Amino acid sequence: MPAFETLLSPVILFFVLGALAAAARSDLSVPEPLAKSLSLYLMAAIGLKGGVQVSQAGFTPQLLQVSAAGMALSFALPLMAFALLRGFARLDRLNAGAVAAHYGSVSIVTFVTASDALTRSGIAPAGYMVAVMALMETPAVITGLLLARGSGTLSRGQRGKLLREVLLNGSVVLLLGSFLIGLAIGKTRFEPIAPVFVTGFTGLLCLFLLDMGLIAMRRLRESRALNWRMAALGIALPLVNGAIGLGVAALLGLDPGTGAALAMLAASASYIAVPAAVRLALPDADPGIYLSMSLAVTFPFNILLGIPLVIQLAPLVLT
Amino acid sequence: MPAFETLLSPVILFFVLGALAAAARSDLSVPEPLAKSLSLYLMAAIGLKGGVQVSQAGFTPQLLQVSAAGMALSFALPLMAFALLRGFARLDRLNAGAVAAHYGSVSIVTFVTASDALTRSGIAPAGYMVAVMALMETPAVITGLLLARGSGTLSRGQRGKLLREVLLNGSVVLLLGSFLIGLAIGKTRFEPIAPVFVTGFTGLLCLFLLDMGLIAMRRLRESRALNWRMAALGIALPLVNGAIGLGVAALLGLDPGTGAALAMLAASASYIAVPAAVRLALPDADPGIYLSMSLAVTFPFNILLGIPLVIQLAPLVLT
Amino acid sequence: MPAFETLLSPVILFFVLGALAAAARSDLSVPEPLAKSLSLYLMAAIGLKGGVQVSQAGFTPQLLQVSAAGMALSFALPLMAFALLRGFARLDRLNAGAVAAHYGSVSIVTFVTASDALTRSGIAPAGYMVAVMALMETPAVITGLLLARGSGTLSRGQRGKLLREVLLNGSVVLLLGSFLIGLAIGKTRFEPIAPVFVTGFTGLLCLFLLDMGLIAMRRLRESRALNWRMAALGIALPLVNGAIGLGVAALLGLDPGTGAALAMLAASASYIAVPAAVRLALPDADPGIYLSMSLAVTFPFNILLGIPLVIQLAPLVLT
Amino acid sequence: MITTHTRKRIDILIDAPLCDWLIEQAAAAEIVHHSILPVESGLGRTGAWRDEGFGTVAKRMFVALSNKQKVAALLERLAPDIERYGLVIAVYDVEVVRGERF
Amino acid sequence: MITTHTRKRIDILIDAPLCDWLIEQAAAAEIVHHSILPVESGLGRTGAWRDEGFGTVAKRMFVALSNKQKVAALLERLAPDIERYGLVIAVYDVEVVRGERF
Amino acid sequence: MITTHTRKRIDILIDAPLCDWLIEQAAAAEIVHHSILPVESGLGRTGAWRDEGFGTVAKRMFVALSNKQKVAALLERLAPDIERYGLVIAVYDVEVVRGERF
Ligand SMILES: Nc1ncnc2c1ncn2[C@@H]1O[C@H](COP(=O)(O)O)[C@@H](O)[C@H]1O
Ligand SMILES: Nc1ncnc2c1ncn2[C@@H]1O[C@H](COP(=O)(O)O)[C@@H](O)[C@H]1O
Ligand SMILES: Nc1ncnc2c1ncn2[C@@H]1O[C@H](COP(=O)(O)O)[C@@H](O)[C@H]1O
Ligand code: NA
Ligand code: NA
Ligand code: NA
Repeated sequence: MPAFETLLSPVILFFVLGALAAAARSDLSVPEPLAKSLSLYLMAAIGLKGGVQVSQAGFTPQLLQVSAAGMALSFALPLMAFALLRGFARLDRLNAGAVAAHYGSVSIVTFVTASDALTRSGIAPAGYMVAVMALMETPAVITGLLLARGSGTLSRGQRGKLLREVLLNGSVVLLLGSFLIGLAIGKTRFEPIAPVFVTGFTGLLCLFLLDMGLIAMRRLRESRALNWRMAALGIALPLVNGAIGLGVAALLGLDPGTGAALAMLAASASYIAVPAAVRLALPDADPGIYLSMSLAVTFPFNILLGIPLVIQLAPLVLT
Repeated sequence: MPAFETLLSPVILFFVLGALAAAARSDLSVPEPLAKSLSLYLMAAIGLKGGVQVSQAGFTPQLLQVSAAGMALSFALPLMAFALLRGFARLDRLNAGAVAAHYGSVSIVTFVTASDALTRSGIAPAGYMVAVMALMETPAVITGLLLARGSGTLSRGQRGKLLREVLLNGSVVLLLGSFLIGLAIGKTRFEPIAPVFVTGFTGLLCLFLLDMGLIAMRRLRESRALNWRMAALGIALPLVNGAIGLGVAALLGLDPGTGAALAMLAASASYIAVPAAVRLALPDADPGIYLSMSLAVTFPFNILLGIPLVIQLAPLVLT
Repeated sequence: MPAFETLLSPVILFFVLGALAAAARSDLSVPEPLAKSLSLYLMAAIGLKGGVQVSQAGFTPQLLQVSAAGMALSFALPLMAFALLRGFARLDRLNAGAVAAHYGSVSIVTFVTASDALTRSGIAPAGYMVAVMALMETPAVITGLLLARGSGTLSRGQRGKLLREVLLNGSVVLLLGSFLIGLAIGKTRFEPIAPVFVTGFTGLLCLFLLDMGLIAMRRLRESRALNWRMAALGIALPLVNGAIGLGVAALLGLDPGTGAALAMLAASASYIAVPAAVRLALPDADPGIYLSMSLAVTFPFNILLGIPLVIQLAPLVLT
Repeated sequence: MITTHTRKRIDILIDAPLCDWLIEQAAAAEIVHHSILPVESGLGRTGAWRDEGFGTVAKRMFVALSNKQKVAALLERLAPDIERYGLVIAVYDVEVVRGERF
Repeated sequence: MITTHTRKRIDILIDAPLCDWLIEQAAAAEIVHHSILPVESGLGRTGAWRDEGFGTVAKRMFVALSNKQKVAALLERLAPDIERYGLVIAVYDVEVVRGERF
Repeated sequence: MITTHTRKRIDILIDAPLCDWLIEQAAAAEIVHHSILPVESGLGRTGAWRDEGFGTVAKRMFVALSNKQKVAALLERLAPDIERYGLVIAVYDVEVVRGERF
């Protein structure tokens, strides 16, 4: 029962503990600088590990293929999301575009938790998936913006800022930078820092997910803007996007672990980098909608059900 | 010379370093978010370890007995403390009740330091003592309040808030939650997170006690409200309460380690959870009194003398 | 190629990543409390390690000699720096004195990075060098002040404050305190805390240097006060001071590792403790000058070129 | 020119554990909207404090923009507790945009 | 006695991601100098928020001392965006030293 | 109605390392009670700064409620150092409760 196994992992249980504490209105809380520090740590750690793995496995044409596919997904996934958000959830153009940008992008924590679970299930994803994730983070913002406002409505200054956001966003830089460092140093020189970045990883992830449980549930409790149609899409979109991701993985002939990771990237929605970019570029869109959908609905769904599901399905679909 | 041994442990020496630095008015200081993060970490770590231990040792009737005894102590210890505070320290009813609440409750850091020292002395306490500690944290607040104000003076809203404080206080939730997680995952699934929560424990405790030394000594330096009678009680109360705790442990037939831990819980006084609750429920009580007594007198006394003392006595009393 | 080796270490690469991110104006940033926490951690860790080493190697007359030489360097190095800053960089008396104080003092991070690199190159410095560093931190402030304002211009109150700064500065207290703790506990009692203070060291240093790269490059970008003459001195001074340090090491007959560490202490410039002291004691001096020179020029120079250089030279000069 | 309206700003220094209580009192006086600012340290009649995480009762600064009537109502409500809770209150006139909000 | 001058202080509560935009707007209105204060939590028409690192759009408080004309110019510039950006603005008279600076 | 009194509030932006000095100056002018607020970043004539722990001289905001005379006395005391310490000072009228305290 690998799915059940996943739910009994301490990482998930700390997420549940946080969510229950917030639901019961406990005053438990994680200091904001700790939350930010842990997220920097997680990004550096997975970047490094991915780079070291690629330094051993070598560059393969597959790496380029998957990177291209990932970026294409990030650009394209907002399109269908937009249609569903307009048609089913009845959002206006502006908010639909804003939400779509989040679902085209990725959630780093979802990816990290999925990698951890996949590795424990014996199907570790390829190291280069970290780089793919970094590449998938921001293209969706462009599609989302064009959907929300139509092309040509961006001033030159705004376009510059958007491009900077896409290319130089802190998490993109840290993920790709750590990946390149891992690539450059290789396994031997990684050893002295492995205790912090490998041995400590799962334990620190527990603390981070405790906080994410608190934050996601508080968001859910306070989200006035969320109606059942949006909540339903917050569950449907990861299923649809995840299925598309799995399909692309099958087309590319990926192994189960790597394919499952791509599926989870497609299924996940950003709630850190994209909200900040969208708040700036689409100030009239309602953060209450896009943050609640991605953080309070899709994120817990992926952690609790999406990951076990993909662990079950990937080995069947990808062989 | 186990007592001397205890004082030479790095954990205690960092506490002394912090106290000396503050006494000499050095500008050394620990960022507040680090202090809070370390305290979250310590609670998660001891909760987990306790849970994993119980998952191996199995539930025993003793666990229930000690839990009941612990809660009874938390409810009852404020009574004698109140009498001494009124009679000897000449505090008014209000402040005596407020201080009594602190001495009925527990200090998590004292417990953690004691567990560490007991374990190194070869008499590790039972894992379930973490749960007992969580249960002992808040009942004392109720007794303290009733003593300070008489029953019937609480409005319904206040009673609700108090109950929430008692049951859903952040540290109670985190301690019990981590304990249950440890219980659920057991030893095998604990392994991947053990490097953070076990291997790193004593080292991080050093940093935390450095900060506690700074804070306790600064409190002592700045406490205008403290007179010699209160200071004397700050030393007498842990001795009396610790003796009572040891007596209860003997009645229950506990082993030396577990009994010593119960004694230290009885001897210790809260300076994190209870002050916040009391500030809200007894706004007219003087924080200068209850914080100074528990943090600046009793806490250092327990760390420096109480723990070595109980390590000496417990094996003699409990066999 | 040990020099090239040094540049490929993850520690240095994270520094470069930070610098590049800041140069490209990425919004990557490290929370301020994490930066301060890491610096506390690094000081406690190297203090402990040094103390434990001395507890094994025993006290030697050399320890006292090198301590005296270090303090003498800290007092004396500002003199030549002052002359160069006045003559070549054309700074007024006040700013020249302020900058000189920084170059007589030391950079803890530079020392830590150098120790790490020296140890990996097989020439670990003696443990007591941590104590020497702590002793070198503050004397330079006195010389710098006298140079800037002439003697006799300090009021009694100011002299008291200065002395307190010199003796009780937080980093001096933590370094010497941890050193003494390490000395007291020795190798066996150090074991339980070694996972945090030794095993985790290099990995956490990576995160800290990522932040230092960001901060140094941001400082460089925003430093309006810096002209090419000051920048040139920011490179010349570490070379000159480092050479003097190496000379003193040769006179004292130090081994290559210990001598290299003394040279790096002489070559490095303070950018944490001294700026705060100088801002208070010389309010009319321009922080834009002294912070930019020490942090944005000398620090990166030492990390990227100074350390590899001394690793090459020390074994040739000291045998 | 953009029109502004004269409203009141009320800043209240309060112990962190009492913050929720104050927010309730303000809401009861119809001052629902507010912001809370961190405070680092201070010195008062009860001595010095510094927000170090423990060992002290830390403070926050409650800030609200509202109209005269509501601020007066809040002060009325707080009056019996100002002394015992050690509240430090400052009220002053400010010009606001979108005056109908406040 | 030290001479003081009457100037304006303008405090603007703004979403953290919009801070750079506001700084640009202020600079365009010749209010180049400013300070940014942290804000911990708040409650407005769009609900409650708390700066927990993620999950919310955190706020900052932009504070500038300047003269009447420049503050008016800034308000003029901000006018079209005040509603959509949810800016909470307070302007008030203060006495400053070194009046020529502001 | 609760009675309020008009007092002065003085806000001083100051380099963190100079905070203790300012507190002493204020105490010498009989303004003993005060609060210190954190400041995150800023831009002035000497350039931009951001409190990142190192690499910059961070700022704090000293806030005190007091009466006219004491505030004037403090300004008098600070006068010779305002320029060199780069103090940014704002003084304004506020209504306070418990006026006898200030
Ligand atoms: N006049 C004042 N101006 C600014 N802050 C004050 C003033 N009086 C008190 N405070 C703040 O309120 C806290 C508690 O004051 P007290 O209740 O007098 O001890 C102090 O530590 C300061 O942070
Ligand atoms: N009247 C007010 N006084 C103080 N802060 C306010 C006020 N109105 C709104 N805010 C702050 O601005 C944030 C956003 O407000 P809103 O756009 O109305 O949701 C709130 O969460 C508060 O932090
Ligand atoms: N007019 C102003 N309004 C608000 N803050 C200011 C103003 N001028 C200066 N500051 C603050 O004071 C700091 C130092 O100013 P300066 O000494 O001019 O570089 C700036 O970085 C700002 O944080
Ligand atoms: Na996605
Ligand atoms: Na107790
Ligand atoms: Na030096």
